[in-house]
Amino acid sequence: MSGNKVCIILSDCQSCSGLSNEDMNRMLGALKGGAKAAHALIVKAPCIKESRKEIRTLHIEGCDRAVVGMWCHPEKIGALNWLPKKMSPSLIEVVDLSIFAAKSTKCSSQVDKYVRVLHASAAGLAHAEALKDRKIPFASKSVVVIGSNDRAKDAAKSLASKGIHAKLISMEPMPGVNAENLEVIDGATTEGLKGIPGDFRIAYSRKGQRKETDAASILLVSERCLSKAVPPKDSKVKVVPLEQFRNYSAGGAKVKGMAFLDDLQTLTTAADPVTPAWHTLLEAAKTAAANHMADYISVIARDVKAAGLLEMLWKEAADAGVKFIRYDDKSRPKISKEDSTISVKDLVLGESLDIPADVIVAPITTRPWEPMFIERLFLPSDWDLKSRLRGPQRGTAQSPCDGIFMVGYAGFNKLLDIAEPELDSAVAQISAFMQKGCHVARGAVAVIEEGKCSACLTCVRTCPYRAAIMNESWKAEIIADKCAGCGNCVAVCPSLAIELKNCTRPQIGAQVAASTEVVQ
Amino acid sequence: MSDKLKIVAFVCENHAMSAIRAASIAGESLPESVRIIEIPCTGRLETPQMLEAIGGGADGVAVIGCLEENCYHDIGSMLARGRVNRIKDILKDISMEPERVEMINAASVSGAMLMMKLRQFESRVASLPVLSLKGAIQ
Amino acid sequence: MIRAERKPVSEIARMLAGKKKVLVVGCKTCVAIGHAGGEKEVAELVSALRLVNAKEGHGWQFEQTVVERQCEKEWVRPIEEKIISADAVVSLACGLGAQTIADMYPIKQVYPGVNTMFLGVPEEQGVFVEKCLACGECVMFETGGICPVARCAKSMRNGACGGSADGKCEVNLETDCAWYMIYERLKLQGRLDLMTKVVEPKDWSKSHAGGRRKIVRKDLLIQPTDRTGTEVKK
Amino acid sequence: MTHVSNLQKVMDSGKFGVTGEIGPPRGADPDHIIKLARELKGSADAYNLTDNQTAIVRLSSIGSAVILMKEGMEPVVQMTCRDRNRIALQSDLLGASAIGVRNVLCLTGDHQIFGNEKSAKGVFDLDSVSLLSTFRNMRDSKKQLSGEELEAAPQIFLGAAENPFGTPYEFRALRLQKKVNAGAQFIQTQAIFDMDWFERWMAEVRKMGIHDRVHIMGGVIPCKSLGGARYMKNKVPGMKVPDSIITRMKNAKDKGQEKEEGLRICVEMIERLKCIEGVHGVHIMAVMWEEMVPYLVKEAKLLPRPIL
Repeated sequence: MSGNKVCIILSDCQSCSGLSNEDMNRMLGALKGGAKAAHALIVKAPCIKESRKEIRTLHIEGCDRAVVGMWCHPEKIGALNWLPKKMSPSLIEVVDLSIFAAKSTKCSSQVDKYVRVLHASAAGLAHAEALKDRKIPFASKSVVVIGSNDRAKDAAKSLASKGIHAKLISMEPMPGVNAENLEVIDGATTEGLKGIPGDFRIAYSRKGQRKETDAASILLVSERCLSKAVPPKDSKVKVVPLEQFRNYSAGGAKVKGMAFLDDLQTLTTAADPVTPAWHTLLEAAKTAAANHMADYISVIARDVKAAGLLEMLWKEAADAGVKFIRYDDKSRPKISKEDSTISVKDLVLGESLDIPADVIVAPITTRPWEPMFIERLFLPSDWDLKSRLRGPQRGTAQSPCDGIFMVGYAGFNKLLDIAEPELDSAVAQISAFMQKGCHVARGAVAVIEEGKCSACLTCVRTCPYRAAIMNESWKAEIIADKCAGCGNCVAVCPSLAIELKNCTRPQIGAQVAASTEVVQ
Repeated sequence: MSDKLKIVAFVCENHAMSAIRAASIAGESLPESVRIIEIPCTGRLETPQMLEAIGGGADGVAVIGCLEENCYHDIGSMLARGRVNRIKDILKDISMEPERVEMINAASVSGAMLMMKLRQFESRVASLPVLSLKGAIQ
Repeated sequence: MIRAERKPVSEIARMLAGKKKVLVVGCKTCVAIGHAGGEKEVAELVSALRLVNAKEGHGWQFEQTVVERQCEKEWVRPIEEKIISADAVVSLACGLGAQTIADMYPIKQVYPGVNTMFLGVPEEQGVFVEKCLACGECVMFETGGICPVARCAKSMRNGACGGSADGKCEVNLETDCAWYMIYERLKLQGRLDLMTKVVEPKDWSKSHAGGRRKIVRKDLLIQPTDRTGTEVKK
Repeated sequence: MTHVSNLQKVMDSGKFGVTGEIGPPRGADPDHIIKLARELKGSADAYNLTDNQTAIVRLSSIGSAVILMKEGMEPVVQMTCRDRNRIALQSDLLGASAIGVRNVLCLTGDHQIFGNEKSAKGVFDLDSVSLLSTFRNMRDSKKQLSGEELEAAPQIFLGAAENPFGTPYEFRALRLQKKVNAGAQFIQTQAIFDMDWFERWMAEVRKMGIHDRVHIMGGVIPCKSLGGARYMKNKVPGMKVPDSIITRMKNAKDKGQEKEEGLRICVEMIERLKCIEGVHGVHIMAVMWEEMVPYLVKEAKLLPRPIL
């Protein structure tokens, strides 16, 4: 394969590599002599970070690709934009050698492994098919923030303050919101979204007309999920999140009434309560009653499910003196300001009571996500958002498609302390995304070879991003901008019809051969 | 040098690789005999590649992927485990030790646990009889 | 689709003892769609056999190829030289493909690489279930669209046997009793009268029990008038 | 309708019929059957001879019938559709009738996977219902299944088995009707432990008016041990053993009287069967405990057996 001469760039900075001179020379000798494909270019400088100029001037003749052996962590030296222009990102393989010799156990016996790893990467890269124009500069310079709530407004304002042209699309009118390079489109409902990251086009309808605006990236801020946890501003009622009840102490102050609510939202919005963790709620009520934290301790809940294990807890709490009040949707509990009591109509007794509650303990949760908002936006790929956003490790605001960030969405009751920082992290990620200025097409993308597909539907069933579809001529087709480059379809295809760019079978095969090969 | 143990590790670039990085930051290093091949997702791995690794002289093959219920690409490590089990059946069928191939799941935070599992795997492979392959696979 | 399952690698290796040039032929239709004999499975089998070769030193040399549909002579013709130059041919197609090659090249030893199992549907990805026996006389209209011949362990024609309990077959508690399903569906369709009709035993002569079968389409036959094309039976 | 067998005479005359069951040995030695026959003589109207029960190879049913008849007792030959196709089934029927067998029980038969010849190909050319209608046509219209004339018609009292405990519930009574339509003259049910379920099933049968078109005999099995009862509950397909029986056997086991308790339960079952409208007899299946049948019949005050 012409045009696949690979050079290995390795700095001999002793500080990070921890190798002695004699080891380093042994390693460089093995690198030069061993691999068939690579010719090693050794950079004599303490560290790659300082030696950018030397490498660039050497403008590595005769090589198309480079393997950069790093002793410290690749992230530390930032994007490798210092390499000569003719090398686009897909032609550089950064090999993190530090994972082989951790700081504490720097030992020269690892030299053989370093050589083998660099050779494997070089062999693999030699077989790589580079994507020609991997960098796609953004067509638009602005960010669209969609959401009709003040958190969306804050997000748009902070983006604008960072010098990014932000457009806020919100259903409700947003009076008095104006800032430098912030455009407000209120009273508009989104109709659809097209395009790829960096070149999105959002259709929306405003005052009956259908318009379209461009955006490089999109931030969806849904207020619906975040509970307005705070009761009316001026009431003397103190709110303690159930999660922090363990380390709550009245501090000697006389507490007349302590009310445990199933969901704080019921005080403010009409939304039905999210079922709390009954276990923690009842445990808390029981402990409160046990050490007399207040004269009158009550649990105010809508659907009292005393079933199974909980039955015991309900009974124990009742024995310890906790009063249970059940309300229904028509007679929701309300905080009356004067003497910090909650007035609620008890379903069982049938008359309305005034419960003393100068301290309210309630779980502060978000509401599981609502598909309606996502479907109305017809996001470019119809991911099943619920399964994508499972679990906090999934990254607070990440979505499968670059350039689209979501705040306030969760496949589960997300506690407020997770939901809050989501917005700041989303804003930070967007500004980083915008600074890049170009959308780096994912290194790996699946491509189907003409005529080899036997239409067995397995890739369509397997693709986690629904990027594989069946076209009209009953053959499989992969939508490039939805493909996340995971390669699962490549492995399940029975006719080997799909190949993963930049991670092709010969490329992996070469790496396997190189890593099991005996280097002289 | 060639008599030393050789273990090829197919590592998924998402959670598994970050687990290895987390371990190396914490000061632990990869076991001596492990060679890493980074792939976009363990679901990318195909059975012939694992067989060629063993045929090429690797004493053991470790496939390190994300936790099954939290895989970055949703189904990658489940498919990988299926393929590793298929390779185990083939190895047992041609009277080679199925323990040579192993699927290890790691969360991006459990670097130390992953290193411990890799060391255990390395000792298990070391205890197996030496792989006597007459000619390397053509 | 015709469903098949690869034979154990050791069994295929035993067949190839003493051979030198081995050709592994896959097929791109039924067995590919059923993940038993497509190009991927050919690659897997070849790398497994190479491993056996490296371990036991049989000196095999492998050639791997795949044809569009191995049960058609015209599709096998293009790989004729490969077949002729090989000492042994391992066919990963269903029984039809393997025998097409065997019949076209009688001197060649053609080994089946898969066991052809049944006509089945994918219940979910990776799970194939038998639903038709190709028994030559479809009775499914009488049983609410569920074939009792293939899906009942005793191919009964008259309602569930004594052993079926909780809707499951006595032979294998995972499979639903076909007759339980038939009862439910006929009840749904309001045709329960069919359940009380005493059904005549099945005419097995139309199935393989009546000898190897043949379909003759007179409208497609290109043959002189006198040859009627029907089977001659003593 | 001429009465061809003693069992038929007894039940047609309205008396409460009793049939026992003898499991032929897994060998060629007839003495096992002779010894059992002598012990059971006089305690039942006829004795079932199982046909390779649970697909386990045993001395053939017709063979054991010959031995039994030499002892002067009336056999009930069982025929399953697992081992023989329609030709063999019809010729065996002619043979059995020729040597004097008058009672035949038509069964589909357990799948060969339960027995000790798991790789056998089950025939299942016919099934219990088509077997009944085939035999009925041979007897009444002197015709073979294919419609050809027989030289002489067999004389048989046709019976079938029925499992009232299978689900769906209403389907079971429907299937009994189908067997009666196909020609069953007497029915021996699966072993009854859940008597309430059986009574509800009998009510369904009475509602459909089947009870006076066929002699229904309730099947009972005396449990020898707690383990036996549990095996019946979990392992035997289509068997319903209520927990009350299991607990009774458990208490008995603690007191060391498992056998006596098993027999006591069996006698209670027979007593209750006697007073269910529509039940014309009891079929006692004392598996590997055949010698207890005389005791059970005496305890249930069903002796002496009528000789008509």
